[in-house]
Amino acid sequence: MADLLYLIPLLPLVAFVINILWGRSTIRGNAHWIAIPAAVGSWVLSIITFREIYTDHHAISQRLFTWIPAGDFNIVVSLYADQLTAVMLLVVTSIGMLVCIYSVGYMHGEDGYYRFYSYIPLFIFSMLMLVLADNLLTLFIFWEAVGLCSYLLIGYYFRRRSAGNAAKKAFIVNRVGDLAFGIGIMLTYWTFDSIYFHGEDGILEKAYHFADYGISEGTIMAIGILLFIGACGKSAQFPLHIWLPDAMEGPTPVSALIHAATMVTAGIYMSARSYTIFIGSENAMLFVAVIGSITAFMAASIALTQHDIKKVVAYSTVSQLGYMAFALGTGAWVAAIFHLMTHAFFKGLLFLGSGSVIHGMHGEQDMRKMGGLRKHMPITFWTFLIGSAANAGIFPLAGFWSKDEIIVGAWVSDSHYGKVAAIIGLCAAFLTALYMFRLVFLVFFGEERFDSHVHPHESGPWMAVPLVILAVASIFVGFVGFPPEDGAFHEFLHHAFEHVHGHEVSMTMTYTFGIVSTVVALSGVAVAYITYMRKAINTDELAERFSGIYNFLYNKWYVDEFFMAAVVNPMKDIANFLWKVVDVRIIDGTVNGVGTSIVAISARLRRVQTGSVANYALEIGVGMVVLLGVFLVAFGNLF
Amino acid sequence: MGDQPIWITFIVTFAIMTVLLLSMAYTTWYERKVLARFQDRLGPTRTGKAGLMQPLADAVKLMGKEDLVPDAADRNVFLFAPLITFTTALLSAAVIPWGGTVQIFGTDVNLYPTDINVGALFILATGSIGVYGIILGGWSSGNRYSLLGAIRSAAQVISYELILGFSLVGIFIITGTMSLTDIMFKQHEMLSFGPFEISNWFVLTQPLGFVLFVIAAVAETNRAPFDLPEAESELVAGFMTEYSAMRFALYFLGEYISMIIMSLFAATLFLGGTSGPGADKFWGLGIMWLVLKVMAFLFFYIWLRATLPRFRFDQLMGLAWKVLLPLAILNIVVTAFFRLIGNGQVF
Amino acid sequence: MSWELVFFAVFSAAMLLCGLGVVAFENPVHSAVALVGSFINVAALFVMLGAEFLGVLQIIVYTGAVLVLVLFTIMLIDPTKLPEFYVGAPLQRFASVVVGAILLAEIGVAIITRTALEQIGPHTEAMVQQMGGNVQAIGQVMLSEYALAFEIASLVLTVGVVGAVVIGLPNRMVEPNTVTMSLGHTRGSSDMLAAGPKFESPMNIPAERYTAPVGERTVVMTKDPDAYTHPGETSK
Amino acid sequence: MDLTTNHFLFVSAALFVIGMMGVLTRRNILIIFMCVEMMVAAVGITLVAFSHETATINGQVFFLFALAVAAAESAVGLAIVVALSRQGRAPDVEEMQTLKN
Repeated sequence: MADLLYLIPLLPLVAFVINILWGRSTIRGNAHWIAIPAAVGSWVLSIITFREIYTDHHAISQRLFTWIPAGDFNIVVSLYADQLTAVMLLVVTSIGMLVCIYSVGYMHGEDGYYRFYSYIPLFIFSMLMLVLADNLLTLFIFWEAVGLCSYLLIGYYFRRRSAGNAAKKAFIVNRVGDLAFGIGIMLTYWTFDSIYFHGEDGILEKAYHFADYGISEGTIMAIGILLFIGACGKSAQFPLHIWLPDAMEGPTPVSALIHAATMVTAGIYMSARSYTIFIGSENAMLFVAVIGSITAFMAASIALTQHDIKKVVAYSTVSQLGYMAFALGTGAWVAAIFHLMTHAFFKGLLFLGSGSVIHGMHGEQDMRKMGGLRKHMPITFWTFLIGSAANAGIFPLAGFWSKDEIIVGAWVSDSHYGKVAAIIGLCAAFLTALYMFRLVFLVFFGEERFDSHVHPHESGPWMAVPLVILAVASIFVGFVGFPPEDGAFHEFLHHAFEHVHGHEVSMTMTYTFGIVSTVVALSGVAVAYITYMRKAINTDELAERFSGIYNFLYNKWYVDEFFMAAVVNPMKDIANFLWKVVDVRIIDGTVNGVGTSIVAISARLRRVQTGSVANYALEIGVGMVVLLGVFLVAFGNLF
Repeated sequence: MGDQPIWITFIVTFAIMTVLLLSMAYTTWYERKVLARFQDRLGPTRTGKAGLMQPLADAVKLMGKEDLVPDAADRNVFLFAPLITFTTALLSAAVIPWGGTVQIFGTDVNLYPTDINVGALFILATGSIGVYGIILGGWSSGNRYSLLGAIRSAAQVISYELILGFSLVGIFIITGTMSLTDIMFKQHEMLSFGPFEISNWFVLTQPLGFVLFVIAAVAETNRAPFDLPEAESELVAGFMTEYSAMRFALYFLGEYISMIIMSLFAATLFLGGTSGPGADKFWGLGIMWLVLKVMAFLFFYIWLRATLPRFRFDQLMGLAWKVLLPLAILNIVVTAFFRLIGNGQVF
Repeated sequence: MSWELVFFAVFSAAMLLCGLGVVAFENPVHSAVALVGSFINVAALFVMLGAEFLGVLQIIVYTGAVLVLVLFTIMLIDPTKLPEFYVGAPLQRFASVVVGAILLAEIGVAIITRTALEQIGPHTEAMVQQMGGNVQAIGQVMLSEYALAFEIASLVLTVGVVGAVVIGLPNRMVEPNTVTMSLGHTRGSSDMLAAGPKFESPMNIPAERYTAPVGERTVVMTKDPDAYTHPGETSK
Repeated sequence: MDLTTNHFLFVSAALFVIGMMGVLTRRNILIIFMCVEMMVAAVGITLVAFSHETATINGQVFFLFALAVAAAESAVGLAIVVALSRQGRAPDVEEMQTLKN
């Protein structure tokens, strides 16, 4: 298998090339017949790879070619698959494959169908290369490549102005994180003299024994924070999360694949990949944990007030990413990856489910105009319900196991902040259950609020089958982490985090937290039931009474406005200054001045041109005489 | 081949000159006789036995005539032009070998005036200077017919000189030298095909080159059917119209020397020069073979004149640029290709 | 005094005299003849310098081809249209002479004060003989070291020939594609029709000016002689 | 007195200057043209002389290329003169002043 590792990313790349070259002219509506086999092939190969790593307990690597040879600095593009990568490979290819299949139904008849089915394989290729990268630079390249795919797919409906703006916003906000990430990579190379993760001279080993190499803890902290700011951009952590809700302008399958399951977890993956750097610095860990917990809570609170079905799911994604980040920050590495995996399945399911709802509602996204859809689309309803329960962390679905583990991990961590984080996590868990079931009740129960001409219908098999598969996965995928802290998943991933010394967690504590979080989640569901099914509490009245808080939440904590005022407008002012003063006055003035003076000079010089060939010849002769004279004098022949 | 005292070179040169001038005189006789036979006449018979003294009589007549210079003529150029044709034609003989180094009365004698590295090109060069005699003569006469003849000559000579040069390139490729002596002795080698042995004459390996060379040589010497510069019937003898007496004779002789030189040249390059049965044993036999080949060539010249009508001017140029030149280039390419095969550089 | 020096003196004197002749003769044909003489002597100098291939080539290319073409061209030109001898401005003539004299002096100084190159290249006379002679030596250097330059030179020649053909094409001359007929004139006369040009045209045409394409050309027929010529239409 | 390279160089310089005088003072384009050819030949003598002195063949090869370029140039130049004469214009440099101002 080690020799065929390259096939995993190559298959989607081939599909991309074929579709982008011939999609528009020849393939057109059949583009999925190119993309789906490639995705399935990658998936099969990923499973084989996973099996091999699972049985042999050692990493696979394959050297492809030397990209940049520069003296003793060589960038070798090689693929590296260890346990962590294997998990990511499975997640990426499974969701990618299911999304490819789902989109046949969802995207049917759209303009630029081939475009969709070229960008999706391109994204899968880039994401696979990202997780297979064995050094920071290749990782960075494909980090940018997935960003590009994200940009292309958010702007898929580029004729819509808001889609174009959202694409640009995603790209630009990501640049902020990427800048920090780039600086982090440079600092890494400067500090460790290497950009490779593994091996004796790899950064993981060196960072773990940083004191032996004479590296100060401050440097490690700087690298850690810089890398995590990069992760913030990609994984939508506060305050760089603002692009993700807007990214919902793209087609829903794209949201499921890129903006829920895979690309946004790249930051979490990258941080986990370079975990020894964070282990080396408590402050960096603290930074990660604080950001993560703020994100988790903030996004959950915003999700409460949103009306757009996709926006709610999007904020839910941000919130769950926050969980993963504070799991990283409190040292619960395996739990973070575990949650990453379970989240990929149930959030993919939720997005695809909401896509199915939107599809059935002919593009309607506002929850206030839905209701009672349970009867019209039963498959969607049941799968969506499973997804929501998993997201809310209700026993024994996937979300319960991983979320519970994160909270326990935070509680028992060495960090002082751990317990605070655990409590914030519990609060967020309550909110999660609340907004998830608010969504379910508003959409699937109650009276039918949609317009009379809308006739909701169940989606076809292309869309239903992936939903069912994902629902089944959302139920069962959590059991790989059973029993908590000691399951097969932990056993497996333990090899990837060999420098982590976990805490012994007593069974009592595990059960206590299991019960507590279940209670919290169920109470969230109960509140939602009372509010939205029984109508015991009038939400509008509530919003009016606490209008300050409501507006604060409804306007997404005013983060966008803050950025507008603090960053965008000053930038515009500076640009205006550069344009109107520097460019127009100084630069144009200089250029025009040069032009004018040349015109003036040449008006006089023009008289030299007599037009007589004889004169020109004489001038050449004079020039020759002068030159020869100069040479004679200069070389000392004459005088 | 080797160095020899300068006086031997002088003697050899003198001998060759004498032979050339005499043979030139008798070529006129030869032509008149052969042409007469073609036309079912007898030719000169009165002067001496079978008219053998006719050339001398002609010479006396021409020398005795008045040397006319037209008023409209550019006098200096007019007087000077015939000399160019005559001398350059003679100059070509300097590089043509009549044999190798032989022993005569116990001394080594080179049977060639000189053996320079670029002998073949030298003949082309002298030929290209020779054309000035015609151009200047025609121009300086101050006569329209003459001028037309001169212009025609200029165009014709430029075109056919190219083909003359190109037709030889195949031989240069095969032999790797331009020295006429070397080329000639290359042809003395024998090729064996099983029981048969034949001389390695380049007419066998370069048949196309030979044909091109012959056509171009006829045109170079302004002989029928390429005698447009002097075309009697249309231009009243073209560039020679205003010439009389000895200057006319110089043109006339120059033309015949050119013919002989071209024949010698062709014999040396394509027909093995002095090669022939017994030539390796005795040098006299070699010279005899060479003379025979030249005679055959001269006969061919006269034969052409007797049988072919004159070309029209556009036909002449079209033949040169559209037929002969591509063929010559083809010949070069094919020869080079076979040379590469021979060197084992292709297969 | 060696024989070489004598030959050199003869050749170079002849060469320079002929060169002066080129400049001084009034008749271009005489100049051309002088140039032929000059070039033959240049070739002789080449041979003296051991470059017999270049010597022969100089004669074949310059005297045999280029100057024949020049003579050909001179003969094509109307002798009555030959320009005057000198360029117009006296200042130009004076300056030319001064510049020439200074240049000669400068080159002379440069030659006298120069130091000979000590390095000796690989192509000594013995070496050239071993390679088979001057032609072979040039061939080897030209087709190995200067192969690219050789190809470029052939390209330059091709471009030159194509350019010459294009410039010399008779089509470059103004050849009107439009033929104008006036129906207001009697044929072969510049007088107008006696009785009212406009009404008694031999042909009935629909307008004052009637344009009809005939093959590649355009025929314009006019009733009124005043419309006979129209600026800008003859040379379309 | 032996024959040295300098002799050839002097002769070449003289021929060059003679050619240059012709270019600068004559009015007939054809004459100017011939004078240019003469200057090229003069340069050729210099090249071959140095080639002889330093026992390198490169000078001769250079002149060969110069010859090729001069041949191409003569073809174009003569074509221009022919075109001029077709238009009934004299081959006079003073008349060709399109470049003026």
